[in-house]
Amino acid sequence: MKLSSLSDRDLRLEIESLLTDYAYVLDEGEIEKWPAFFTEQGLYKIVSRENFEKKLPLALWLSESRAMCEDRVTALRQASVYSPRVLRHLVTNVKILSHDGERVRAQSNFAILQTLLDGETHLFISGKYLDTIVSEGGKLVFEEKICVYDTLRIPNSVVWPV
Amino acid sequence: MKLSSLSDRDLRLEIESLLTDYAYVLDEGEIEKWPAFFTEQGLYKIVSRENFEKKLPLALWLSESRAMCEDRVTALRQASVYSPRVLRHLVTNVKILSHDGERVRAQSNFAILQTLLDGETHLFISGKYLDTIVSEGGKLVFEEKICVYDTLRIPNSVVWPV
Amino acid sequence: MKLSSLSDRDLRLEIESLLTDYAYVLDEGEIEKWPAFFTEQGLYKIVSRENFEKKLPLALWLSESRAMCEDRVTALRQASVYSPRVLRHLVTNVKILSHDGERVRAQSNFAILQTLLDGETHLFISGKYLDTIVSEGGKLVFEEKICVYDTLRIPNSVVWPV
Amino acid sequence: MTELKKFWPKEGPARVPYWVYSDPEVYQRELERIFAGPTWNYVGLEVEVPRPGDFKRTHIGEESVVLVRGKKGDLYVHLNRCTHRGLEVCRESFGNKATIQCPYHQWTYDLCGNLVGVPFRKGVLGQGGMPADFDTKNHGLTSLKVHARGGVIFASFDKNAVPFANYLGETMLKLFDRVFDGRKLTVLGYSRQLIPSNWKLMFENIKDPYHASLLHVFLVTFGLFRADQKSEIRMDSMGRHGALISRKGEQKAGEGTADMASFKADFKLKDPRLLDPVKEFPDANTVVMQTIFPNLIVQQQSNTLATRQIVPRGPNHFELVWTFFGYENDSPEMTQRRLRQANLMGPAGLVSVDDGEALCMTQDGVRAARSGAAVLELGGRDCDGADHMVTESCIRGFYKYYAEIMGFGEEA
Amino acid sequence: MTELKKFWPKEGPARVPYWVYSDPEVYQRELERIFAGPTWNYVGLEVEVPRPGDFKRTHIGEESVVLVRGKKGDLYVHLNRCTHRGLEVCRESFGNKATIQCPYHQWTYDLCGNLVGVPFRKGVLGQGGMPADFDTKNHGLTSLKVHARGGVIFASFDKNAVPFANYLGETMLKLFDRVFDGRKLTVLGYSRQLIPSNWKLMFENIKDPYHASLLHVFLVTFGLFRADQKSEIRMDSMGRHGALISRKGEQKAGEGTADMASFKADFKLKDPRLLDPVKEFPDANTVVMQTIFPNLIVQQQSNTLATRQIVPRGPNHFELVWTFFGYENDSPEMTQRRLRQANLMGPAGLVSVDDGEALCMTQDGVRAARSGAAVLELGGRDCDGADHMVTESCIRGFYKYYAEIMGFGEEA
Amino acid sequence: MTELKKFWPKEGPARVPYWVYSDPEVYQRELERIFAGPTWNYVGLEVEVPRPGDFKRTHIGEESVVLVRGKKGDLYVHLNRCTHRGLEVCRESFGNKATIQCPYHQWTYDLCGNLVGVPFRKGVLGQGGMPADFDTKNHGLTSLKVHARGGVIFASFDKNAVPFANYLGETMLKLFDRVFDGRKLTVLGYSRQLIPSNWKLMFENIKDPYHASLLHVFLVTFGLFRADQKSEIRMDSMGRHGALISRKGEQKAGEGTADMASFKADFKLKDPRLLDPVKEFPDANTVVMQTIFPNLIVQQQSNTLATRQIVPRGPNHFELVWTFFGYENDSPEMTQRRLRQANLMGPAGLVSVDDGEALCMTQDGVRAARSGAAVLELGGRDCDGADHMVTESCIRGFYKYYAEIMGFGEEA
Ligand code: FES
Ligand code: FES
Ligand code: FES
Ligand SMILES: [Fe+3]
Ligand SMILES: [Fe+3]
Ligand SMILES: [Fe+3]
Repeated sequence: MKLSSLSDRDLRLEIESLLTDYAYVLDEGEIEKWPAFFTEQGLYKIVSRENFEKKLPLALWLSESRAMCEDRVTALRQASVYSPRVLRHLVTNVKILSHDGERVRAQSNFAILQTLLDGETHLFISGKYLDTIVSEGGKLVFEEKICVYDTLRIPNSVVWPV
Repeated sequence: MKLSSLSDRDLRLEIESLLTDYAYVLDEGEIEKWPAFFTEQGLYKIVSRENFEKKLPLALWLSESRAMCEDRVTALRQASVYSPRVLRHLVTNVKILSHDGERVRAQSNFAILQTLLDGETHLFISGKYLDTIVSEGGKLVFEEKICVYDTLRIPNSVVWPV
Repeated sequence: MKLSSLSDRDLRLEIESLLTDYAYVLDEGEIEKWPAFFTEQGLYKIVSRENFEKKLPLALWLSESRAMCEDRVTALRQASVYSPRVLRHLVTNVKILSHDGERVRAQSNFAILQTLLDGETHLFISGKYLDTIVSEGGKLVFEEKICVYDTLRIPNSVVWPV
Repeated sequence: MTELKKFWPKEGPARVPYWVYSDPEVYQRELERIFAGPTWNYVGLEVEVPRPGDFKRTHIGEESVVLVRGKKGDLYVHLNRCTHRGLEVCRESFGNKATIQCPYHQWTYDLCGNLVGVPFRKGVLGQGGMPADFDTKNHGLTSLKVHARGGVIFASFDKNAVPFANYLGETMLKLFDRVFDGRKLTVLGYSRQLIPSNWKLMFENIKDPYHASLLHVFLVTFGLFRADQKSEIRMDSMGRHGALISRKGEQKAGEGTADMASFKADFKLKDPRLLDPVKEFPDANTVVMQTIFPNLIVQQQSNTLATRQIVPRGPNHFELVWTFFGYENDSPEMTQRRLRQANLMGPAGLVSVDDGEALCMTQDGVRAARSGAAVLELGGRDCDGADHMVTESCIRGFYKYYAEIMGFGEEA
Repeated sequence: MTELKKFWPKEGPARVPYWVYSDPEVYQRELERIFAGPTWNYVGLEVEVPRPGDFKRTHIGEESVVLVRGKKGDLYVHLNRCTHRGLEVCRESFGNKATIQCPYHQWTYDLCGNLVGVPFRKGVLGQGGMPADFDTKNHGLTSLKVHARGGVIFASFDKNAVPFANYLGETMLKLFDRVFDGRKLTVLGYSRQLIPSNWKLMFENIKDPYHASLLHVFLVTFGLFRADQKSEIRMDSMGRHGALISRKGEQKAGEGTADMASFKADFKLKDPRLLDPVKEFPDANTVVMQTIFPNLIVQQQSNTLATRQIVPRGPNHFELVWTFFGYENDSPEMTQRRLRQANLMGPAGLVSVDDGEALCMTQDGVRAARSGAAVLELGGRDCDGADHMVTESCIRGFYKYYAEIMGFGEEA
Repeated sequence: MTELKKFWPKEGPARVPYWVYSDPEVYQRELERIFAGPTWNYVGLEVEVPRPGDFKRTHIGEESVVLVRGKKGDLYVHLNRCTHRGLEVCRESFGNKATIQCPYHQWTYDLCGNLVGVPFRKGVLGQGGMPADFDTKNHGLTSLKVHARGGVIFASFDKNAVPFANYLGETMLKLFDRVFDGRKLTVLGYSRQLIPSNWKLMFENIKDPYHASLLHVFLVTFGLFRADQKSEIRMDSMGRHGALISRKGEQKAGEGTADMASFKADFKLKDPRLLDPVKEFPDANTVVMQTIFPNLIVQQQSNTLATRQIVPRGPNHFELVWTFFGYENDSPEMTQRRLRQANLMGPAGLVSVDDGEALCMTQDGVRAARSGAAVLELGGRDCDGADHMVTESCIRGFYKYYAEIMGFGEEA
């Protein structure tokens, strides 16, 4: 797919599909497929709205490369202790912020619902995705994905990627 | 509408419309229109993620035909006692899983918000729709609709279809 | 953009974009841009489902003109006292109800998540948008926007537009 | 009844100890002594239940009750609890019914609350049924004492409650009759909100003219309510009911505005229809906010009229139910004016939003307090009415009565 | 144990004071005297833990417990709490493990609950470790008394609990064995719901034949359970366990249906497969609903079989866990029939939805009550079984026993 | 103050009775005796309020307080409660103000907390106003005792609190000064989470070297903290403060790793930048985790530095506020290193997630317990420091002091 050949509307539809595919692997627990959504040097950050607005650099999680995402996956599978949980992403309000022939900047809203051991479903966190997207090998990937979350008081832990 | 003539993207757009129409009749309380979303032998099931993953056959509700859906509607209107409630479906993340010329398999995420007598709106249940869609008489209908819900501990009762 | 030249599907996509842009200014706190989403004589109302169904005329908020929206903005910026809050709109299930060459009537579902000072994110209110949309100067605007909310017992105050 | 070891500060009503706002045992006593006590509680308007069989579900304290119009047009307020096994019988906000039937076992009550139907009372096929001495007369719905005046309906759990007119007292009655003057009312709509504060803070707020000139930029700026305007504070003899009365002035700086940081001389409305009041009451007053103990506020702010009903929901929350109304003979323009001015009031109101926030901030401020008290000294320490609004006497009056009815002794 | 000053009304079990449904101290005493007392609590089915090492996490009262199949096929129920620092060890609903290991410091227990591993017990590099007198024997998991019958597993916190057969009594045991007759069971699936009412209202509901003929239009209309059908009420000698037994009749009006407003003669199913019961038990009964104190309901409604486990969650909520099952030798058609008939039951069941709502409405009705009591006089005031279903005796029996085990004296 | 009839087990600090984690009355006493008692509570860093008028809103116990930089650079911590009617005055996390003004009636305080403005104090047009004897001096904000050291600010509700240096004691002070050595700090960012456990479990966790070698696969695997490394446990003389000190070893099996099931020899990082520590402190220690009673943890884990502030939210929850920081003269590479290593810590941290889960599981394990106690016997039953980490002495020290300050007698 060539970004330059797409109309704005088609671009939005493609990005919606990308975001759906992205959320799908997280909701389905297929986390091993998650790093492939990034470019090799892709930047992935989960940042609180507070730090984001104050321009403080701290992230809840920072990947500076696809490899760092892969390390996160390995850690989640082999090194972390946590109770079972089920996530459900609602990704809406996708908006193209800007684009040239090379890359698109898009924003979208997310709400993640979480169901823990007790079986109750709660609103876990909400926020916006700020994405920079490029086309690589015919598919769209994130060159940068900043997840800015509203939920300053996080309910316990953010175990899985956002 | 011929499924075989639709591009993937158009298919997604059509299915989004179908899901919107489907949720619309439930949110508006026009439940009499609900059975028409299924083929005559259409299968409709509400299944917990627990049973789904364990491959246990029990459904919260099972319709093996459009007629069974109609029976549910009649029961709701004439035979069931329940307090007034308002539903609000948020259906997002529509993804085509597979399709041939005949039928499409699609998945989407749902969250149902419920407002009871006290006027507070709560997240009621969330989950995913696993749909098999065919075209009948020029419109899309469900040959199979499996609602897999995350919310193992259901807040009281599931009165209306999901 | 000419409404009359758009197919149903394109219309839905355009309205989705409009609703995304609308929610964007509210989520980002760019409330000064909000009145421009209405025609000069545009009608904007936030109405409870209770009043709406009983056909009682009271609105939680009523703008009979773009100017009245602007007055609301001025009041919010200069005259009102309220604690900081962050909103997150989830707008889904966009459905064209009717249209002629001049105007489109569309419905969509909304859920607004709110994060207050304590940093917890709550479902604030949900409901449906009932919009009448026209094209003015090449862009879509609301001739009428009725926000019918389900949440009869509002959690404290509705400070920002819905 | 638990024994409450709570004592009022020795400064009397010039202090309000913070525990009144969040102590759960104090709250339980309020439900018992105030809402279920010898008080008259607002339940609705006659026009909400115009025809026989019409009903409205509402709350007094935390108890669910049903207001019903009887066959002959008479009014009843029943406890919304089946006498069989306690089910909340009525589960709709409004409706019309010939009888009141509980869904669980279909015990049926007539509109007056008498038990008139008990399925299988005589048994089935000669077996079972109620005992011979079961007397339906002993199992009717609990009915409250009811009083209607000027189209407004009140109820009391206490059969010995003093007559409503005496309860209000002459001064308050006159102000009440000013709005509810016999003209038929029209409901324009409802708003309902859950405010995260103790219910008494709502009463304080409406009895508090001090804040209006300072908190509400909108009121101050447009001269709708301001400390330098002609105004009065009135109370009944016990201090429990009160009224703030004021006359609109111009949007200009006056003496006193020096203290009013809220005054924004350059704020002009782009659509002036929002503020287009017309005089409609015989007197010159443009605002009369009346508080009727323990659960009603009657609001006349220019041409926007509303009852605000207070439903406590635990010590830290209350529900506020706004019923906006007009008069049956209002012209369409007048109705539209009322609806427009309603933009100032309610959960999204340009003015009321400030109050909702102030109440929330107050509760947040006092909730964790292990000691301390609010200070009410503006205008002195008395509990008398005044011909100005630079006083907190109306709040002091409220707490003087409150401490009495709650039976709080004074600190040693 | 707090001192509870609660007294039962002098009318005895013909009254249930409303405070039993929402008082937090009463609830605490229930957890102590009932769920952790000399009772047998349902924990699961043998078929849920078929192989050694299989476990299931569940709850008795509010305590988390783990049902485990030992190496030799024996059954254990352990308190799900690490004896080191209290962590809830097992955090999965089902699984298989060779040992039970706590993640925090990896104390390890064998399937019988013995502490078999304590990391660093001997120290590291000669430093630290557990004291010489630390004896792992004193730190095993707390294990409950266990009894299995007919493939159903019960546990008791009380080592002195009477044998299960005595606990049930002859009559109840026979009914229990009717369904759990030794055939191997198959789990068809689970449903879980949180019902916003006190847990005892669930028991009342199942012990209450009165409502079935009135509330459940579906049951009445299709003759599945109706007051004019042949039926029985049975109890154990103490009144704590009970059973409602009934035989399906025709969908036609009978004597008694006059009282049954719920009967809808013209309601026909478009897809009749939903109601296609076949006889499968030796006797002619088509419905047997058995309640086993304090946390189990055994449901046989036509061909839909389920255990319903009650987990209290505070005074105002309980969790209801439905385990639908069949028999291993069921034909595919029979399985499908059970699954179809399950449409009547569970959180979305055509019949059960009514009950969930009735329970919620009852809790809403009684929660704010400061006094009063439910009235249980149908069929008299005794606590005996009956050969009809026009009686509330089974509920009275329950509360007679309840007042005893809770130690409530009688009102003066 | 309610009378608490709670007694500590006779085994002393080798046992922690489960009621300390969930009893609401115990919790109330903690708020009174600990957080509002003679303790020094962390409120922030000097660099968070660098200029006059800068403020930060935070909490001590459940009380909202404001840290303010005065005109002359001095520091204040005020109770965030208007002395008029109790409103929580400051509603932003950070900001800058010339004065502190309450929105409700605009009482105004200077930065030192003095009441300097009371609108309408003299009345309006000669009417109303405050009584002549109203003295603003009596109505300033409640100010706490404040102490800053090394750029870190503490406050105490108790005017008689011992000086901070004495409070910490020599050993702890030295460790504190090691990180806060006078260099100016830079805030890198905040993380905030609500952990569903009692606040004391957080302290236990950080005083517990036992779990680190077992729970944290990541730490163990990469040799960041492991039982077989050189390490120390240090406490102040009363046991309330503590420190775990350790030196990084290699990622290889050692003696002791036999017990460490968590060691994963084959886990290699694909992007090794995550673990690229450089030595930056004079000593050889690579980890120092210090707990300062009652609400602060100072974290130095390789190059990631943070304060963790504990805010209790009822017995079953606490908020944990992480402030990650560096030094002003850090190179960009060092800053990036700190940010990268922050991936191990915080609500999504590779290591901290384990702790959040362990705390949650512990609370779930003990909440329903009606009796029982945690067992703390690793390393003996004393409360002394040690030159290894195979001991729970640091937790025992904490509970020894806790039982004292809470006034719990011993079980008979
Ligand atoms: S509870 Fe109302 S009829 Fe039985
Ligand atoms: S708490 Fe279980 S091993 Fe320590
Ligand atoms: S409450 Fe702060 S000024 Fe009145
Ligand atoms: Fe006000
Ligand atoms: Fe039933
Ligand atoms: Fe740890």
